[in-house]
Amino acid sequence: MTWEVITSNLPALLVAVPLFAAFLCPLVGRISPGMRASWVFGAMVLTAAIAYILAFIVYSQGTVIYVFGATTPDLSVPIDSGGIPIRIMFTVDAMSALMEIIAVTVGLGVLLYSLSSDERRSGLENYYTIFLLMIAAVLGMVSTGDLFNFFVFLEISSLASAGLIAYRVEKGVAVEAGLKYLMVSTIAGIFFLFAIGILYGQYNALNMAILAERIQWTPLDKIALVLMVAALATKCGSVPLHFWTPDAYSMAPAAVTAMLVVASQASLYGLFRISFTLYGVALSYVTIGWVIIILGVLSMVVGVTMAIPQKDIKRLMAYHAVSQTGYMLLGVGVGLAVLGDQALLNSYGYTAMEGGIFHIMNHALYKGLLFLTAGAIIYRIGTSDLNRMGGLGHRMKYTMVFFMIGSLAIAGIPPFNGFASKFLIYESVFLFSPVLAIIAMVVSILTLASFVKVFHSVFMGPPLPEHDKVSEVPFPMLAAMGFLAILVIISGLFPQVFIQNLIVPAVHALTNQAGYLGTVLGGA
Amino acid sequence: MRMSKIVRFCADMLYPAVVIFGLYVIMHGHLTPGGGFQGGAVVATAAALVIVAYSYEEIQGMLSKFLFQVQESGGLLMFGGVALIALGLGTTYFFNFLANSGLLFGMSVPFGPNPGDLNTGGVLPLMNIAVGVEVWGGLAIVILYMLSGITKEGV
Amino acid sequence: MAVISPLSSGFGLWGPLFWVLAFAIAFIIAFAIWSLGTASYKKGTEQGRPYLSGNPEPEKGAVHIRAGNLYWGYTEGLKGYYDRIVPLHTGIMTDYLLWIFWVTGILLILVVVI
Amino acid sequence: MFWNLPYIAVVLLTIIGIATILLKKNLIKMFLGVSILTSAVNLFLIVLGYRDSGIAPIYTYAPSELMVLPTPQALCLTSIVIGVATSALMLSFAVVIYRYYGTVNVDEIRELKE
Repeated sequence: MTWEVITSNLPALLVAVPLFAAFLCPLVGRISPGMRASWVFGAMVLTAAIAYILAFIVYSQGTVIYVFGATTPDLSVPIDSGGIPIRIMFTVDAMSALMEIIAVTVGLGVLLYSLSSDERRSGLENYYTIFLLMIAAVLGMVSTGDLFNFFVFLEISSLASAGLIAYRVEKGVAVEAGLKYLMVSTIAGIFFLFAIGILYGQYNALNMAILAERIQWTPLDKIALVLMVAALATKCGSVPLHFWTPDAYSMAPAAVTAMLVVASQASLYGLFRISFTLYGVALSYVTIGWVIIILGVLSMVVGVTMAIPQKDIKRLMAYHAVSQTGYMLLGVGVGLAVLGDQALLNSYGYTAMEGGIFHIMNHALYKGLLFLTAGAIIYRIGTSDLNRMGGLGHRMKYTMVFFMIGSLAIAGIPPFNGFASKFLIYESVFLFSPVLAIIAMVVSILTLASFVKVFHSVFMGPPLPEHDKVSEVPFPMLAAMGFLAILVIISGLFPQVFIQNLIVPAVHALTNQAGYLGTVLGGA
Repeated sequence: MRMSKIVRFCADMLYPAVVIFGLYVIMHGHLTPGGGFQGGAVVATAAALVIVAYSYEEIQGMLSKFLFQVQESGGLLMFGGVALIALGLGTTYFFNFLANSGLLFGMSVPFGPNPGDLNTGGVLPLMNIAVGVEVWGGLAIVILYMLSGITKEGV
Repeated sequence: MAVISPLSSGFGLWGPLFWVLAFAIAFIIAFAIWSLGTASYKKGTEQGRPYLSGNPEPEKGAVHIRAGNLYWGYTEGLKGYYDRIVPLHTGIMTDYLLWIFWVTGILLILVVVI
Repeated sequence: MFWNLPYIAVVLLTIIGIATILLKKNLIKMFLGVSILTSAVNLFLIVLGYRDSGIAPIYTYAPSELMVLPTPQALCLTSIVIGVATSALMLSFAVVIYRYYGTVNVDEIRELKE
């Protein structure tokens, strides 16, 4: 009996389990550090299991609706409510399921890594409480079907991430980064709340499906869309608004940075959800498509050109995160720009979106791996300044191998997964407009150039005298990096499996607005 | 930083009054525009009152951070636990299984203007109590941590 | 056999397994040619040290090219571009927020007016 | 509502909030600007739910009379709760930054530049 109860209430448990683990963490942590580590990792494994089962159900049976507080989970439109879903709902369709898989997989690797890399630090009860809270917020943000609920989860993830960025004070610089991140996120949140107010004032509804059904392209809706696009573009770090990304990523602990990448991809998912499902064909998709493409191209070019002269290893990787976000924006922007006419969409629109969304998955994996390797180097040497590193390859062999896998994947070198998604983006964007594809390729070359620089200055060269006592990092950190590296290699060698089973349903779930409305409003 | 005797005496007198008023606001959340968060904030001001009146060392004895942390976690667990019980009964998360069921807080609301019966509202009063306890602990901890920031420089 | 089937992008095909296969074959051939060479290298002897026309080898720290001056030519070449982009990242929080309002304004003009 | 005065109040509060955030150099004053902006959004949400001569949406007072919409008030309460958490975190950051940087002037807090 309990198995049906669990499977029928999976979306609620998906957010409830990490929240419960987060609340109990301070109490459990007082018993013993070992107890806390097993408690936190156990909660993460349980959340991962729930997310994988939920994703499997979504991919096999279609969108899952979960209404909080109703008698049965899928009673989205109560009988006496006159056709309006009044309760808060989780609508987990193929795209949300994909983002959940990404968030949970990276979360598993990152938590395993952070359990051993932050062992000697102080104040760990609250650290893991906020960490689990952030994971719960990201999972909630990705699976919710209610606009205001998305705003609440967006704020929780901003607050939790700001707390985590500033966790190790380090002469106040980390707190400065946390403050900048929090200030930018609060302003973005206020913009988003204004947009919710405008939409609620017009259509007297907060559920995404009802709003999508009622939305016409009135001037007020345009203002609401602009506010939402600006807010979410800030949160996902596209160029003109990316200034917080290098500060926040370079000052946060390595494990938190890898999770921050997933959090900003969740707001990227929010941007796509709003432009595809909430507005869909109602918005003038050409202008908004081109806006997202311009944001993407700017992110690619400025991100990589700013990365090359960098002297700090995590700051360099942060700029690469910005430029890789540009690829995703470009891919899905092209898909949005041709959303209207079915012919173009079939010829290259779907492929561009597949490339963009597959790139979200690949980027989360190899960028997480790269940040963990950077964390491993800093864990051993203490400084993140590239000028004071050299010849680490002699002693940190595994970290070097993982770093090579990560940097080859990010630069898009054939056998790895970076190439598979960039290949799709190049081919389809070339059909859309050749200049963009050429820019994308040049940026890939510059990415490779900057990672060769990092590889040379960190690992190659003679073993320096000041680093002679450096040894390999403890096993759990290597296990976490190995876990992500294996996933990077697998998704690189068998891209067709991932595309066919995970990405194509996600793309069709995103573009098929009528399907989304049907499942939610069709209701029980 | 220790206030004069008069202030400390008034603080002692006011402390129970503020706490009772805060609990009143928490308990009547489903009847009046009060509720968990507002009531919890009112009660946390009682903690602030004591902190202002007494010196840092004395407060360490009176208000212990660990107790507030337990209170905070307990409140949150109660909130989630009550929602989880609905799962056990086969309905969805956060289902109001106590409403109109005659059990605790289960009376049905009489129609027409009336002062409102405390024993109605089903799960809502339980949720309000949980949130009130949690906010009380949470805000008290925030004040204590901010206070510890000041005394380090011996202001 | 969806596992091995190549990734089609409507325009071209990408089969990573075939690529790895070709790479392995090329690697084996190259390794075969390489192993035919004479192994006259003896570790730790005079052969191991770099020949700097007789000058003594500088100590380890100085030899390693640090990250700062890698790609010096590239950044020098794009001096015009870098002098404009780098000072944009001022690091002052007010400028970060100013950018948000700038972009919102531009988007408003782009979407609402046009 | 007499020629929608509250919406004018919302616009004014927003302008004041944004001006305070962007023009002020002191961190604490910026946080004040943020809370002014949050209160502007809250006012905007509340005013959306207003219905002419409606009473407060408390059921036991008069279930039959015209009531103001309760949903925006719930949204506004959640926004206030988030505002409390955000300002508590921001003020704690300001305390720590003052201890390490010796200043709360936003122009001097720029360790993390280009």
